[in-house]
Amino acid sequence: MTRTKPKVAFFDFACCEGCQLQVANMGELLLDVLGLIEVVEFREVMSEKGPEKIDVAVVEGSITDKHAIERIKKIRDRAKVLIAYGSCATIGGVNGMKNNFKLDDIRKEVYGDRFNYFDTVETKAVHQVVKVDYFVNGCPVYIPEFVKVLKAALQGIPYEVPDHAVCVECKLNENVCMYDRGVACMGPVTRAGCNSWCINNGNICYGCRGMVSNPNENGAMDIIKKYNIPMDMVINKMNMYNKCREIDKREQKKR
Amino acid sequence: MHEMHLLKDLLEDILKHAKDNKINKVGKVYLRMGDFTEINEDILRHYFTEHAKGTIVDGAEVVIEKSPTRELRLVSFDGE
Amino acid sequence: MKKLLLKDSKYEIKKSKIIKVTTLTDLEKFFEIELPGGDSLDHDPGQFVEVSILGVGEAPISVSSSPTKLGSFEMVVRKVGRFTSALHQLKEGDEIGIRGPFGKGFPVRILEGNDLVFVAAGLGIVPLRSLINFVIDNRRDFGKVSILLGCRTPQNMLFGDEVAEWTKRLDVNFSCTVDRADPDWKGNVGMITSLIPGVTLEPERTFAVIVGPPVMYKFVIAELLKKQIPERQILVSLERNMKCGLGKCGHCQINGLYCCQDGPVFSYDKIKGVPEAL
Amino acid sequence: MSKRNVSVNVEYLTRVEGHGNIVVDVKEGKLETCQLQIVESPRFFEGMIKGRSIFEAQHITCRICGICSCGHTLASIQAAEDAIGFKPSKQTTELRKFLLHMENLDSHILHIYLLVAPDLLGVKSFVPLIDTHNKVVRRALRMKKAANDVCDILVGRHVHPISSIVGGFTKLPKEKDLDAMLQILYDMRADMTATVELAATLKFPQFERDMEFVGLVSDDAEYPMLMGDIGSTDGKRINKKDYKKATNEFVVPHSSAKHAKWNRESYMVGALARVNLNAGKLHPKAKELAAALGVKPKVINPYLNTVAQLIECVHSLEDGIRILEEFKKNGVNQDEVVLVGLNEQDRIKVKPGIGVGAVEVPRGILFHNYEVDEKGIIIKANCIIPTSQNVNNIEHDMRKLVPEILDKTDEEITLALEMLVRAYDPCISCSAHFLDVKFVGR
Amino acid sequence: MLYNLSQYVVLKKEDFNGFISDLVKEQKVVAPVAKGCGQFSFEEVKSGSEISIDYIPTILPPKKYFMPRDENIATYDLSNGEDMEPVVEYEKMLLFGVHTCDLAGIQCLNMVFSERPRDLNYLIRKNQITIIGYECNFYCDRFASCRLVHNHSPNGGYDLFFTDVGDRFMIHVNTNTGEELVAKSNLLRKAGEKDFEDLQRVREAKNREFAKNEIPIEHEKIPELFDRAYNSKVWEDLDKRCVACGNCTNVCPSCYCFNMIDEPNLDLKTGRRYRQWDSCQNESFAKVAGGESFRKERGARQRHRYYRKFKYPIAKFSRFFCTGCGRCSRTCMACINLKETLNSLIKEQGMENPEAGKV
Repeated sequence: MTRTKPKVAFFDFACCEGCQLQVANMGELLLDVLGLIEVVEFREVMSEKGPEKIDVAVVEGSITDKHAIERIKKIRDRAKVLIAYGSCATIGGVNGMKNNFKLDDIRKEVYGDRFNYFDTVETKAVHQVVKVDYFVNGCPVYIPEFVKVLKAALQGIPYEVPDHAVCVECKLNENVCMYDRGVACMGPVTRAGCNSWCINNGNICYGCRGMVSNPNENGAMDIIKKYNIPMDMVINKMNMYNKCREIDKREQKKR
Repeated sequence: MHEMHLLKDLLEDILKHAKDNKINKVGKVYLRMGDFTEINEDILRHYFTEHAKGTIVDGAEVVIEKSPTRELRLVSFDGE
Repeated sequence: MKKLLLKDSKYEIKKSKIIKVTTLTDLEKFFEIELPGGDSLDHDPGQFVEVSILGVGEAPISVSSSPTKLGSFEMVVRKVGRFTSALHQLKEGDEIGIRGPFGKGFPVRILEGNDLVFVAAGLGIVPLRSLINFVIDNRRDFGKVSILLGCRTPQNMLFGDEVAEWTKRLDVNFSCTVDRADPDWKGNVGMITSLIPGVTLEPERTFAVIVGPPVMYKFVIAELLKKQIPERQILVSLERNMKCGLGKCGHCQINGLYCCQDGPVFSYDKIKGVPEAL
Repeated sequence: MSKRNVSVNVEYLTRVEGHGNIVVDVKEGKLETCQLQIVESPRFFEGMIKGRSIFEAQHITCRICGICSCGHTLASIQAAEDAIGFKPSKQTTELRKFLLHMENLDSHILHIYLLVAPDLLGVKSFVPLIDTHNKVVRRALRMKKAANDVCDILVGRHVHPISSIVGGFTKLPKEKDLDAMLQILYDMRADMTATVELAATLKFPQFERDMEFVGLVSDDAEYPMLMGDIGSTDGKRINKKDYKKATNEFVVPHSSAKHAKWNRESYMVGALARVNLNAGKLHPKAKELAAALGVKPKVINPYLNTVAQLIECVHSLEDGIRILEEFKKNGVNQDEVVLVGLNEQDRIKVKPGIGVGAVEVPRGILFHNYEVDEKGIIIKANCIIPTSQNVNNIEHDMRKLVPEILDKTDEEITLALEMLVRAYDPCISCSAHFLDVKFVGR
Repeated sequence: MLYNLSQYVVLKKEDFNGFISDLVKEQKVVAPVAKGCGQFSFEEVKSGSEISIDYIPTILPPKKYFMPRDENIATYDLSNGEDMEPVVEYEKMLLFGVHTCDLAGIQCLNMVFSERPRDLNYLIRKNQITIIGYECNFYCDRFASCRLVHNHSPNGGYDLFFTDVGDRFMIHVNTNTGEELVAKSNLLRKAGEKDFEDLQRVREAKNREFAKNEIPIEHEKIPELFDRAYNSKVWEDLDKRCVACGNCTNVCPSCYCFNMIDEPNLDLKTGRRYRQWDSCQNESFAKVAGGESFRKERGARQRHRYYRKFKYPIAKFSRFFCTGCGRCSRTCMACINLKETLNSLIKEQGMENPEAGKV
């Protein structure tokens, strides 16, 4: 029996398209992946437009304007399964920093008095607009995890994003802890799954994978105080990727 | 930003339907336009006037009805 | 790195076949499983097996059929997560892997000759059905048998046909309660604990067997103790996340006890001083 | 004839998706409008990094673009270091140059193989090539992966590099890392030869327009990528601090990318501009290739940007190998590893100032400009990406091209225009095949 | 002292690199190397010069070789139904420079995995690893508590055991494997009386050094302390501080909890089943499928960790599973310190004995 290959389409919203590039960077592994699925729409590499109904929609980028809201809703209607991949899509990512400002101010900042040409709304992660079935966190996505999620989606079973801290993986990689070096790191409150990519390379965790579901924020603040790290700097760091978390919190309160 | 090529499609459709219905002169065009569009009404009207020149739609009045959704629709048109 | 096929691995699975699937409710499905060669699972009531769907994972599932049923065994699975939703997708004829049975089941030899009170709420009926059917199949070996059953609504009741059979039997006292009744319901409405005072029993020769959601145990045990049933004659089956079934992986630990090896069936006197148990 | 109402119901808005649109309006053989509309949703990066430390700016601004992420990182670092008057060490500079080479290699290969080759081979995307030209696709993916793997070893990853920060690198290559990177690059040479052979067989459209090319220029013998002044083929040369005099940006309503012009109505940046400005400084092997392909500055056919990219690929590979071999010989000083939270410990002195980073990234010269306060916090930022400098030039190309090919079919014109835009290798999304060409009239 | 002369050999310090080089020729050698910032890790070495012999406990204990973080336990192929083949993966290697605390950790793991039902994966792998221990003559830092749990001096668990006695190492030969290593080397000589005197001198000095013990409670009173302290306020304090990063359990030489995970290959037909370190500190560790978590509070999870070191294993294995290595305290960002926790518990329960542990 030959199974028909699932129809997969890639879409992008406001983002750097680095996650698509990560997928392209898989090298020859990409061909194995392509053997598994039928790519029906992938703006970055092909001009064909997909059919009305697709099996899997892989969505990158945040929702930042009214047009995008309508577009993502249409994609959701077309797709059986929706995968949000990359920080912009899963948690709002760096685009969320826009929400630190008044929208008109930031438009003027960039486009001067012609700012009215450019529509923008509060940055949202994809799940803050439509239902998302799978999350692949990270900025950019970590390919082994992307492949894992893709496999889970094709098997039709859920993928559970690790709900423990990056520290777990970092420790297993035997990195010298950034706090031991006197540097604030988002590892303790950030979801694992990236194999502590940044810390392995001598940098700190910036929290691109979103926070664990039940972070001990007060405890984390205590730690930061202990290491004499200025609080505003840390809050700034937390907001770099996780500003859109406020929308989730707001929604929770409403319920 | 999209006004111009939207308008091109719009005119094309009017001309096609006019031809099908044997209309030689279009008097009024009814459009419905949603709030959520990024389309600027003034720009749209401007392009309409510009692009309709020399066609059977030239000089037609454009009636735009507002709607709360994201849409731009050609609803109907009058003609002789 | 050398790689060796490992004989006698505790992780080896028995390639088994689903021979029957029945949808019980929106969430629960019933599965009948045949081991290779029609082998008997050889379990005690109350034991569990580790069910594998390769590529998805493994999860502990209680055996719901009595050991007196030969040639196959049964289980009921509620769709709650990743593994169970995959299991729900399987059909008759599909294969799954089985490890086990694991754990300490109900001490049937000790129960013999005694009166029994079964208290089951919600999914608790699933493992308890194994023991109830065992007792009914060996009815003369046991004393008085009472079954107290609780469920959320009449629609949530599992094994309706079998329950109807039990109610008809003269050698079994059966009572049932629902949290929320519908107009057709003629039975009791209320907490399962409300059924206990109505049971007449001789405490010193009665064993009570309780299976249900974690919140229920404390209240039911309190009621049973009021009836003077000795602590060691109150048996419970605890639910934990048994991953390996071998007393190693740590997920099912209840203070110093491993649910997968020391349980899941415990007598109340053993866990009374174990704070994490109830 | 009686007055009648015709009822129709046609929805238009679904047709406007896409990030780049070419709009051509020809009336009675006369070109009226010719626009390249960039309708990418604006992301307001320059606004977002206000109030952020220059030490984290590169992590944010590299997220402007995943494809030239390393370039943004380096431009951002340069602007930051320039603003506070920090001079990077020689080792750091060499490693940064090497990183740029790898990015160039990666990006150019992607462009040549996956985006341009399908056009020249007459297919819609690289996907059908998997069946028809499997070896070629595999080679492309292999080469891309190789460049990526080198980036992985050097800076953790290619998309949003991890270890390259203000002050230097948080991780420096060890002996075994150098060996691994060298091995990958040595192995790439065979594929590069095959690529050159393939490229020699490709035919590019004939089209010429005398235009201005802008890129980095310098006085030393090195092909300038990381350092230098802003130069033009029109003979002007200014300090990078005065970049605004070169770009003269202006906003147009049909594009969310700003437009730029300098000495003429528009200018071009990118590989072709660099080759036109600095051909004499290319690696000997790249010069050899240029000669073999008949590339002689100043080349004024924008389609040949792809050829210039190929020449740069050879240059980046060979010069990259040279840099590594030198490190292999002289060793890497591990003491220069910098700790990421420098600003948290005041290890690098910060002072208020204005800094400009001008770096040649795959698509052309990239500017980052920060104004920082005494704490190293950005109070004003400006980024000018190569694509937005090119958009204006593309429009001018189109204006010259369309009348020349009006006798062709719609499909042929569409392809010619698409290929023109793609030749510029504008940021990948626009250059792929979602360029809807709209003919408003003919 | 019960020294058996024939069980000891001597290696001159200048021959150390040669000795290691000889080992490297034979097999994979793993030893402590410096990672910077005063931290170390066990890594494969090719020469003696890479080894940091004077090290404090490595970031991860050597358990990573005995039960690797990701360990394949089976491969499967679904082409003909649910076909699974259990596997064991192992590698012959020599672990050099293991401190007594880590030797104790390995002994704990040995006990756990040889308890029935036995874990063959562990036992097979363990037999492929040769262990050379190394004596700490000095107290490593303020986090260690090896003295409290009586792990500061060697209690077996090694093939050879090195003690630095000045210009040379005294080496105790404990097993046949050890003897074979000795027989193969031409750099060792039989120990003499003088060597023993030096060893004795070193040990006496060490005993004085380690006498200033840390915690005011008798070794044998610790189980009682934990019997009493289950509902202590101390756990509430830990609840507020712990961020549940799981570092303490990952670095613990005697923590062995794991998860079992299936990973299909890209063909979705074949794949592997592996086990991976898990931690009782993780949010999802004690969660059942229905979503209920049986150890929801971080404080309860911390308490569980302490009880798994100081109480539960006493009943099962008659030994503490805390090896005194101090890793959990050293690594904790929230500065949850094992010794401080014990001190607070002792104080709270009024079980202080300032004389305890003094020699």
